[in-house]
Amino acid sequence: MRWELSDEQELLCSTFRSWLERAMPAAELRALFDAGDPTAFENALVGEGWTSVGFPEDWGGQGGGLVELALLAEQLGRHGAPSAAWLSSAIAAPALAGSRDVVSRVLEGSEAACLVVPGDHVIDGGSGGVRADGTALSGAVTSVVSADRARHLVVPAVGAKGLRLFHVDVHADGVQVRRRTLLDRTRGVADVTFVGAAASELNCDAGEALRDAALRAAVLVAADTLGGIDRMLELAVEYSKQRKQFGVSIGSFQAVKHAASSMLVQAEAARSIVYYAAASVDQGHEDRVLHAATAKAQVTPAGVEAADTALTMHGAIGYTWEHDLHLFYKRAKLNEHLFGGSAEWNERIASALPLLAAG
Amino acid sequence: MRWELSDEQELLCSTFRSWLERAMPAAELRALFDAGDPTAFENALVGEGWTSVGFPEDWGGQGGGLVELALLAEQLGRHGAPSAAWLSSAIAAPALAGSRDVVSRVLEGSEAACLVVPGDHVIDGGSGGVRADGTALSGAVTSVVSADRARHLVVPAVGAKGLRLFHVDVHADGVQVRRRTLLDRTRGVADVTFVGAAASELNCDAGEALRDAALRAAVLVAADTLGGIDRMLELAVEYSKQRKQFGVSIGSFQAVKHAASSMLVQAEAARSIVYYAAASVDQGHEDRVLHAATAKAQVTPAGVEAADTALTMHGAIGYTWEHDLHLFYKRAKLNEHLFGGSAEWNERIASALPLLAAG
Amino acid sequence: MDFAPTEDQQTIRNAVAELAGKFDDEYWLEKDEKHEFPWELYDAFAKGGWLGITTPEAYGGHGMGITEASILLEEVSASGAGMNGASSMHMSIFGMHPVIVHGSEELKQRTLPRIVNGELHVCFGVTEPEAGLDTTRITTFARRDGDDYVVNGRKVWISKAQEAEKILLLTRTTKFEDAEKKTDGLTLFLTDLDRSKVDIRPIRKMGRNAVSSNELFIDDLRISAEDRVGEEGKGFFYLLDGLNPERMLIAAEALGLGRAALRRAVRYGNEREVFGRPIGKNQGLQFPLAESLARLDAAELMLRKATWLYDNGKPCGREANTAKYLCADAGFEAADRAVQTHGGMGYSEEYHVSRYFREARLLRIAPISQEMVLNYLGSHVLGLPRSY
Amino acid sequence: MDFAPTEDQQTIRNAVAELAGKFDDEYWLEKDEKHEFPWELYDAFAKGGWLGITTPEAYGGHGMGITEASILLEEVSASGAGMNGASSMHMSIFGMHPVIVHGSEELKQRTLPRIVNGELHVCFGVTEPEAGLDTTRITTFARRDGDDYVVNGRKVWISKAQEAEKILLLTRTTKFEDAEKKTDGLTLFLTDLDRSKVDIRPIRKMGRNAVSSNELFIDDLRISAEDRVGEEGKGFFYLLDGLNPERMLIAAEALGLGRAALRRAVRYGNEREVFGRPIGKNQGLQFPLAESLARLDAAELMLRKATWLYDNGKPCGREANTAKYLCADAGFEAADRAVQTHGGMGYSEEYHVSRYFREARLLRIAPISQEMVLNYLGSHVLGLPRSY
Repeated sequence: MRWELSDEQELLCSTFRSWLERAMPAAELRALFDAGDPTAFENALVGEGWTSVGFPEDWGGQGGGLVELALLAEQLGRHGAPSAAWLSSAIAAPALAGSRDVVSRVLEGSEAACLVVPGDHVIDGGSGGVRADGTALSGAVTSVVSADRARHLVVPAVGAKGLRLFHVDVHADGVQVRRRTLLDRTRGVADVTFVGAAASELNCDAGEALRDAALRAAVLVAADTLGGIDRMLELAVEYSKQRKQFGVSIGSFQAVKHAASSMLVQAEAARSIVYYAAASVDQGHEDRVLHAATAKAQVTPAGVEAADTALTMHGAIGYTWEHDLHLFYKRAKLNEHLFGGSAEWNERIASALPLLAAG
Repeated sequence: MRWELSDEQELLCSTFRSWLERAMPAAELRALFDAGDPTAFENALVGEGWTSVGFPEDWGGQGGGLVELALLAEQLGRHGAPSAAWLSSAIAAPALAGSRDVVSRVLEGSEAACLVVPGDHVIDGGSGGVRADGTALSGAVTSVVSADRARHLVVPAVGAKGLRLFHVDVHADGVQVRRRTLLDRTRGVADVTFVGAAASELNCDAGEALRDAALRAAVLVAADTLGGIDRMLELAVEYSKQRKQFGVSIGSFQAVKHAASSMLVQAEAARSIVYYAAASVDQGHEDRVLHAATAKAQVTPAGVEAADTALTMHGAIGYTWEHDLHLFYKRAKLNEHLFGGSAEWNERIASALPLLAAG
Repeated sequence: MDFAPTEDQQTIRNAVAELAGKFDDEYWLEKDEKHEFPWELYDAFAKGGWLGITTPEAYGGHGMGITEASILLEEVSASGAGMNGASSMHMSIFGMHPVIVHGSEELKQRTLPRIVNGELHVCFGVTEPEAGLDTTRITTFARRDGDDYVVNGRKVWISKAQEAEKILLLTRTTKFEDAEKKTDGLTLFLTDLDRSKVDIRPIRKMGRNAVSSNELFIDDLRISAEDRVGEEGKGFFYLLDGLNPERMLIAAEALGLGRAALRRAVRYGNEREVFGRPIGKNQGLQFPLAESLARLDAAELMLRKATWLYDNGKPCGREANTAKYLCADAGFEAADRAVQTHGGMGYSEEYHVSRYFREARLLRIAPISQEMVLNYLGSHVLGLPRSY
Repeated sequence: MDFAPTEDQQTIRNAVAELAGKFDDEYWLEKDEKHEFPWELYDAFAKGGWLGITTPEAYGGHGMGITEASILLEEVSASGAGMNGASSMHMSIFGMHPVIVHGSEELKQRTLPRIVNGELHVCFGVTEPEAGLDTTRITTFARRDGDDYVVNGRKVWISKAQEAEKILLLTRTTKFEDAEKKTDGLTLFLTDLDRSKVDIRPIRKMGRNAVSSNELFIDDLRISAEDRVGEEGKGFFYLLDGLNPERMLIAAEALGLGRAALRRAVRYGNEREVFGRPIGKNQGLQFPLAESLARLDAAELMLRKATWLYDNGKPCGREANTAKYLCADAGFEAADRAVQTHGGMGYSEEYHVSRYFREARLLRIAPISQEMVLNYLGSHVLGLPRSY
């Protein structure tokens, strides 16, 4: 047993964190939020090589695995960075591992990948509704995370041989991507339509790849929320030390203190679940579904609660557009449902109980 | 005892409700939300005489009291209408009752009134920080609800005679109003600065008027939330009946059903508290502070919970900009803190317990 | 709208509070610990004529409504008597409603005045282990035998069966599978609880131990047709009208219990000093109690609305169920916080809040669980499809 | 990071589960109801050598860490023994830590082997009614008298004092007001609990009734200096290091209790059929249990992290307190939901979940309330100003 990050992992965190603070100061982040164009940030991320952390070297990565990706996700969440393209690539890349050329362009170049599944449910090939006629795909999938930022689409589609995964270049004929605006403007979703789009079949077990993607998504979204909780706690504590009422800082009021401490409890709990689930999924632990589900179902609602608490501690100032808190608040709200809400994940946890299937 | 609305009150509700649906269909509401200019709606409200409901006839009103105002607030909340100006006038008008000319212009004309106090705290004259030098006012107040929509400012200010209320024309020299953007774009706040602005002292007991305004604000915001809960419940139930999974409507899943029923419990509870508190404040019941505080502290957090539940029932569709739910969600969030969050109101409730003052 | 209580209601509240207040917390601690029925309280309320509050005047009662009955039980509970006190008389207060509406004049003359004067204890014999909440699924069977019926079956959670002389017994006279409609074929009796034919076994339970809960094993119990309430086969419908009042009265008891717990918590907060400072000055202690007060007050409003609707002959299923939900929740939460306020002493029986806590837990289960309330509202009010 | 348990830890878990599993729910129902100490379980664990799990090998123990101790107590609790089982041996498992670290060799030789073999029962005599959580405020005073001390004072919430031969007793040898620093002047003894000088009165309480909680009235208790642990005046510091382990062990017990409750709830959900369909198929029942499982698992991770930090000599106050908070919360919630899953039967003692529920309530109060954990975290981790 060893319940600590390695020195290397600690270094990765702190380096990435200070890079984010330099590369994207708060003012720029806010401007980006209003304008909605994350290109510059995405390019910087690629330029510094961050997109290849957490992947094997023979894919063109820098080594590490899901724990390292979770550490990055945590920092991105902590910073409120526009990380949808990074997230999509991190989820989709393993399915492209058989196509070395593509996967290395995803990890090293500025061509993001994206798994074409609805962003509001647990990843699952059945929900897409894309048909494969040979290697021509038709059908539509709504609310695909970051489809508007991706070059390489990984598409689950059902053809004569059953469910398979296909690779589609987003520039191919018959591919249409329509962006939708979300409350959380740091990440985007888009609807994707295929009309006889040319695809190449990926050489992997579709079911297994999708099950793995579902767990990766759960862990990384939970990690993003963990970073958010941490940041909101920091903002709230700072505010409560500064802000005075009746001549004393409001942080000395017991109700305020208990609120902040409850956020800390959530942050600590989230941290131990997220890393554990990341390691479990990475190592193929037999209970990895339970661990990833626990992370998603426990941490992301805790993020919303923490956001509510932080808002309450701030009072109305937290609601104003110029204060950063609302960025984290909306991000936490979206994370709650991204790649499956608690109800869906709790269903999976229920199946770990020896209870009969729900009806 | 009689625990029902009168026929007249029922009629008021249904008439106003259908008028709102005609005057401001959903599409217009959404457009207004994006553009942020409520002028047309405010004019229509005045034009139809709705702004004078709930006030004595000799002020230029149509009769009725706080219960009628609460019924209107409920419908405005239910509709998600841009009602900040209406709300401010409804809170500020009693302080202007001594100036018949002004109050009748507020109720009958399109000149809204506004009490210049911070919108994120329980109304209380001490918090403003405006000084009166004779009848010239100086000082600043932040986050004043609808100050940017008002003509008549009612300003608590401390001068040689102590705390007094003053009337200031917003067009007077030395008055500056700067709007702030909120997450909830159906209502706005603004910072107000006075630099030697000309004012006239109002002939009323400032302390009493402010205490009364605090309770009116609590009741009306709670009523607004009640309407919102009702509407969100309606949207969620409708969606759960339409939306199918595994071939059956999701409303037949017990977890979904329990979620919807919990919202109903909240709506029902909110309804009985809001009307009761409105009647209590209107009639000057000895426990009116407790009743209004209970309404605010219980109903507005319930609104946030209901909004969370509604979002969960909708899944990601609820997060998209084109779906109405987010309007109600943000409105519920703002209401939670508008004119004092639960903590502040719970402090007032605690003083109804024979407990020692908190330290 | 007019929310003011009538003068009568205010008088009832004060008088009940005064009478119940004569039985202090130590009395209830002892009764609960020793599993002893609170005869002294019961007798005092009988003597005061309170047991007949809803019974028609023709049978010695006061003929008042559910509003007044709910105020009575709320105040009994709020006195600190809690569920031990309320349950001791609950059945006398409104349980005879089916008999009043549907029983023969002879049966009523024979029983109601004795209930009002406190002499006759009746228990409510409806629930069965295998029927769950669907009363139509009971299997206790009454076979006709000349002018009599012979009953066999099993009942569970029968409060006060130890002390009761009679039982209001629901049976099937047509088996479920033979009945045209599942709600047909049930027959209600008000009859002697003959110990030679009915084995009564107390259930060991977490709280409310002054009033027993029992399992009944009925073996060839002979009942004269004179003891039948109304017509054969209509028993289910006779009970229907009582469901909403039952939920409202339980809501009132939960509310009272919550108020009792809150009062204790406030008292402890003021009296208990740590380093010369009453702990009640702590925000972390005050705010939860303030919130509990608000929740109890809010729940009470729903209850008052529900009883008003019922007494005015208006539909009240939505409100009665919502009131049960809100009062049970707020009552439990108040009791839970009262325990927490007391710190370690909250766990000891000597500060009484642990007793309230154990009793309050019951109200989230009985007579209908919170989840079943949600199911009811989902199906009957929101129109969502039926689910299980 | 490496989260895998060692082989030893896995072996301990399995062996403890097997041994504790020999004492079934009926055993605990009876012990709790009769307020009887669980001698059979205690003896079985003594015989198996488990009581010495953290005691150094020199004194007959195994010299293992808090991680192993927490696994032991978690599994005892999870077997269904709950707090009745865990409390019966809790003190033997880690309570002697101050003696092990600071006691004289003679004292250790005289006591530790007898604790390991189960012969010697010790109770922990620290808490006092007027001191609250500030241990420095105790007033039980040990006056020096030649080679002896003479002690007078009052202790409260002393578990197992009925059964204990000795007491680990914290006293003041310098009065609070005379001490230079408030943490000075406290002295610790491990001494006989002489019944002729100490009046031991059980506290009536809501649950965990197989192990008594007591008030002690100490009247001129004479203690030889040989029974002093370490130096005079340093007792407070000797206890300090035990605070975090204490919280972790209680967290482990809460966790086990939650798992026991969840297991019962799942079993009932599968076995109980309503209309031919197990109630466990209902979403309304399943989802809350699934969520409880997730919360228990999440809380366990925090506990594992905390014990790992402690065993590796790293600071763990933040994690130990957080683990206590999360495990107590998750354990109580699981017990509450288990009761709710059982419907009416959850209130009866025969399905055992009501016993778990009563026990789980204790863990939100003891050894430190949830609110005090929040205060600790607010002050010590977030650096917020001190408040009361």
